[in-house]
Amino acid sequence: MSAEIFGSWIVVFLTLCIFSYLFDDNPFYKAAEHIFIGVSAGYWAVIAFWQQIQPNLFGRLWPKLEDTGEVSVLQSAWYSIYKVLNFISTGFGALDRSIFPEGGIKGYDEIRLMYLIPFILGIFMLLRLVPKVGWLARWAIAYIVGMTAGLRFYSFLNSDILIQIKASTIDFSSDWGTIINGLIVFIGTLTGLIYFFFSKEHKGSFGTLSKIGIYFLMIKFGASFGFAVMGRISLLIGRINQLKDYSTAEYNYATPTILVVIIISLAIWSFMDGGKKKESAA
Amino acid sequence: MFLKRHMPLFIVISIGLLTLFGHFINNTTIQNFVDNDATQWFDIIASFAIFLGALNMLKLQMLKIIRKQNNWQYSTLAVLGFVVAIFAGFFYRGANYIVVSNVNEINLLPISELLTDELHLENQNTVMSNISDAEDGYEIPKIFMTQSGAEAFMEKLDKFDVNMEIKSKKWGVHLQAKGSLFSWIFFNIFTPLSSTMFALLAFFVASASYRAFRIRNFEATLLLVSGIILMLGRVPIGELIPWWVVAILIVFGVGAISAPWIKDKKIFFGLVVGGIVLFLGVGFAMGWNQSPPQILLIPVIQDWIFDYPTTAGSRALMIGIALGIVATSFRIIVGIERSFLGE
Amino acid sequence: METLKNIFIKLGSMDRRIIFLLVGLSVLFPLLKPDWFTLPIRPKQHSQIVFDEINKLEAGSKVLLSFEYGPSTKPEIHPMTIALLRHMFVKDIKVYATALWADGNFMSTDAFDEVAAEYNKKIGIDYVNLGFKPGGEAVIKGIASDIRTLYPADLNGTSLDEIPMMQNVNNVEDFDFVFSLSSGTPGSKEWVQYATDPKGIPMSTGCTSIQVTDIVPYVENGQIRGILAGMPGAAEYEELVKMELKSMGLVIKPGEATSMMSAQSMAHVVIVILIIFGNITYYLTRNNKRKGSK
Amino acid sequence: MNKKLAIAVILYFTVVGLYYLGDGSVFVDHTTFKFGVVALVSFTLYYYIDRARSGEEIYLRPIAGLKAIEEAVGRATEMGKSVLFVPGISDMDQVETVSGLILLGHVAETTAKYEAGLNVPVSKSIVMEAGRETCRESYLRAGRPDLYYDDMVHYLTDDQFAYAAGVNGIMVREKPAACFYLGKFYAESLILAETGNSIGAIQIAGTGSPSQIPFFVTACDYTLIGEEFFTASAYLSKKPELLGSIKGQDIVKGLVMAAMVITFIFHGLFQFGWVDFDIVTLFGN
Repeated sequence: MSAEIFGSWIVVFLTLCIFSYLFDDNPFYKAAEHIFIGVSAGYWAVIAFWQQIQPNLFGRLWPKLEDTGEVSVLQSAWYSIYKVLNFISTGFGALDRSIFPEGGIKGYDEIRLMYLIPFILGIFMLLRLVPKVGWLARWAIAYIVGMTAGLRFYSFLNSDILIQIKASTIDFSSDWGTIINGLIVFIGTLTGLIYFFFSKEHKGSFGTLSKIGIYFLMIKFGASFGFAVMGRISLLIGRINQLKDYSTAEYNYATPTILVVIIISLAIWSFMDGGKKKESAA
Repeated sequence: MFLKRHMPLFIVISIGLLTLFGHFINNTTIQNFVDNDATQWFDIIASFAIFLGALNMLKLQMLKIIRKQNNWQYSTLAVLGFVVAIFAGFFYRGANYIVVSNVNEINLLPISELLTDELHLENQNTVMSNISDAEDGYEIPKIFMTQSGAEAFMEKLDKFDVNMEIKSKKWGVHLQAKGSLFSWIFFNIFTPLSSTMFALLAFFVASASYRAFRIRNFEATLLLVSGIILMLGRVPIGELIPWWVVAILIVFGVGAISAPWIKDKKIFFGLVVGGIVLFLGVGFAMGWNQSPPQILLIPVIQDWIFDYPTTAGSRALMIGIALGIVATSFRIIVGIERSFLGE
Repeated sequence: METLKNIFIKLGSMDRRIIFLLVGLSVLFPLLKPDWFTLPIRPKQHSQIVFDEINKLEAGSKVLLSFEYGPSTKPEIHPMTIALLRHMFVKDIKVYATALWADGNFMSTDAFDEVAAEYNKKIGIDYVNLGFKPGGEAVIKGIASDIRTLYPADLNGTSLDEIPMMQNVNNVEDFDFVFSLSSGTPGSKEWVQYATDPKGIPMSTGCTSIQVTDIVPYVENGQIRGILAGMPGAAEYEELVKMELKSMGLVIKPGEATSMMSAQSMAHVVIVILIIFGNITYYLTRNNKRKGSK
Repeated sequence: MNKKLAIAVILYFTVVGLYYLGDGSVFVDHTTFKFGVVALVSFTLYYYIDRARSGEEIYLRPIAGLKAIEEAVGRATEMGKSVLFVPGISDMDQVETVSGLILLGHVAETTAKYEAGLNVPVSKSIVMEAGRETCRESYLRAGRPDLYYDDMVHYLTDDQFAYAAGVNGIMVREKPAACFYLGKFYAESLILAETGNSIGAIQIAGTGSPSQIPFFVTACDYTLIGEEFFTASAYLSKKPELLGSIKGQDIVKGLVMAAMVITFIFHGLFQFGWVDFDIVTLFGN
């Protein structure tokens, strides 16, 4: 179980490194920050490849088809590209098969040549590294922005406007309290929207209404803030709880040991560094 | 020139129109494209692009090291971290497992006992039934990062005279197999770093609220009051706040709102104190200590704020944002907003 | 009086590191000495609605449980998952798990490992874990229209046709209830928009505190039935499940969220006191300099 | 002017009428209402864009945060410090990010004019590419292509909190005098805003993420709230067609409010049994 204990020491060390930022920017935080950037960039690159490109792109272009006995010429020609790709990916036969398993990638049951388009656009993106044809990346960006605009136009109009208009009704068969509260929501929503009018001066009664709208927005912001406090504190509790778990003999007293080491080093560091610059963070 | 300048705009407009009106056209291919493929294509393009970004990051960190800029030592850690993650993702799976087959009936119990003990499993009976049910060998539920680790474990089972084989999780699956090198990095480096960064927010949220929650004007007061009531009303301690504290706070609140209209300070203080005395007097006389009215309970007030004014504010904000998004999308689709294409 | 005022003003300009320290201690103490601070937990209306919705499901009902959180928000959501699973397993409800976030897989396997053994529930018969599929909204749409093309097999690679409890389960309409354990996008909002609202399936959500005000319009409309809000919501649900089990003669160990409520309460109180304190110093210094502090 | 309006109205009803004929065959069943709404919004926006193009003056109320952009860049120049621009952690599939990049164009033009340094760390590669296109163009437009270099827009990492940690590091060590947070933000918003506050930078934020606005409001000097953020680029560009679209947006907002009131009243009447038609059924799901 040494991997686990080693792991727990790393966890505690990195956790405390990040917490040390609360004191000031310091070598521990800098180290943790850089490790974090490096590891996470690699992490997401790996995930992007194995969870998107391999299954969803290659898996659709060259799926493992059910063996029907007959294979058309076109199909075998298409799969010979697959074999070439495999040959390249294995370092020209030097490494084990990894990205392209024998016969195709499991998951989908038909070849979808339409996915050649994102494949090509993805490669255009990478062509940015070649100065002469780097402009091709614009095509990919253009696709993405166009898609975003079209999809969001419809989905926001539908779910965040139409459905909310529909929700502005009140059930008049309920008790007075509910009806009054419903009216408050109705008026609050309308006045809140008035605040967002841009092409009209907020003066007179229009200004008063927009003021009331701001009040509703402020209550919402306050509530969000309160909830945020709640959530962040919960997460802190979670972290401290893990540190507490790792402070037992089972983990060779990881937390107290590392805590003391970091505090002492920080004290020495700030003592040595303190002479150099007097302007500490305000 | 056409391909460089006009083609992108053409793509934006045509894809924009297609994804917008595709919702309405009665054609499965188009519907499928709008519902699924369009975003999947984006995911694929974005996945290719990640490598572009990673190279840029590496380049800048390397330059820092080569030029010995400030803090260059730390940049080596970034490069190293990146290399290790890539290594675990593409070159070294570290996801070995052992398959046991040909288990004799007599050995079933001792083997499952040993496995339950060694691997801290919950239920010995499930292990036993799993071993006897397995048709092409039982997969021991543990991932070994190294080949030698697996071999060492096999030695423990040697005495039972069973067939054992070391296998490796498939490429791609190894990322999620708990115990592989990649998942070790995820749990022991990535997770503590990101959840601690997240937890730092607890401190920042405290210092931000200390600094910013000031009664500067009426708006700020509303922000503060609704924030505080939420904070107190959501947790168990909110139940313990007695009604008279709330009553006094309400009087203060009314006082704060009416302060601008009452010029004379003496009258103002008189009114506030009088209000408090009146409120408390009525309260004690009515026996509110036993059953205070709902409106003086923090959790009830909190629920009301959360259910009604907050909903109103959220809805107005939501509709406003949606309108902004719709209008921006429209400007993009008709091609009058295009600076991101470098025009 | 003047000295008191000066003390306040001096303290008012305190280094933010002192605030950090106070907040840290307010969390640390109750965790180290839990016996010193015990508080009663009283469930709020929205938690009660969630509980009632689950409680009124009959034995054998099918519930889709979607995991949309990872290790970074585990403290808030995971206790809900555990309490929910306990509740559903005790009531013999069949649980179908999916994940919209990649890390959700770790969370779901953790939760099932812990709770299934307690109630002697078997994979494939009482619960199934379909695992993560990338695609966000597209996955929700896929579950809404056809699960089998999206998920040929479950997380362990068992084909869906071989799983007894997957019989006659083809899309979201075959479920009696959907529960989203959500910590961001894609999450509860997408479930409402793309699956439960169009198909008319009841759903509830347990989400991180920060999301609550964004989701509350849907809750008010009845598109989502009740909401478990953050760690306190989890604690309330734990309490409700504990009472329910007690009435059935079962005893469970106290939930994780419940044990942390005192730390949570302390921290909130400390922050509120800080805010009040800040306002006193603000009031005192306001007359001195009209600029106001930044 | 009224002739144009009349043409637009006739055209609108023709289009929707044609659609109604195709409802269920060429078009998806029972979608005429939704199509009508999409078309109405589009026509309204286009009508006002067109009016603005033909030279109509449009009043826009001032937004404090926008005026402050130039001021902040100016201050950074005076202090000899750089300007930090954070376009959020989302990719280009969010309209917020696109809006943020359009604003980056304006900020970059200002930094080019003032010769202030600009630092744009991003967390998505596509945003990096689009950001570079935007900045290059802005520096060209400001007549200072010599000051532009690709790595002013640089990638850190895709991960939310690693990115936040990295930007934090940049802030603490380089101490920019002005920080802009314009885009889609999640939990990292407060990490950035608090750190920015602690180094004493002028901070201007804008986002469409409802749950993050309160943090920006409390920790930043200026915040563009919700819809304000999306209109900011049009404000700054001063191009008539973009300004016209804001006017159109306001009219759509008015229509939304009117629709709310009508729905409210008619649904009430329906409940009391005074009207047979339940208006809510129109909206479908």
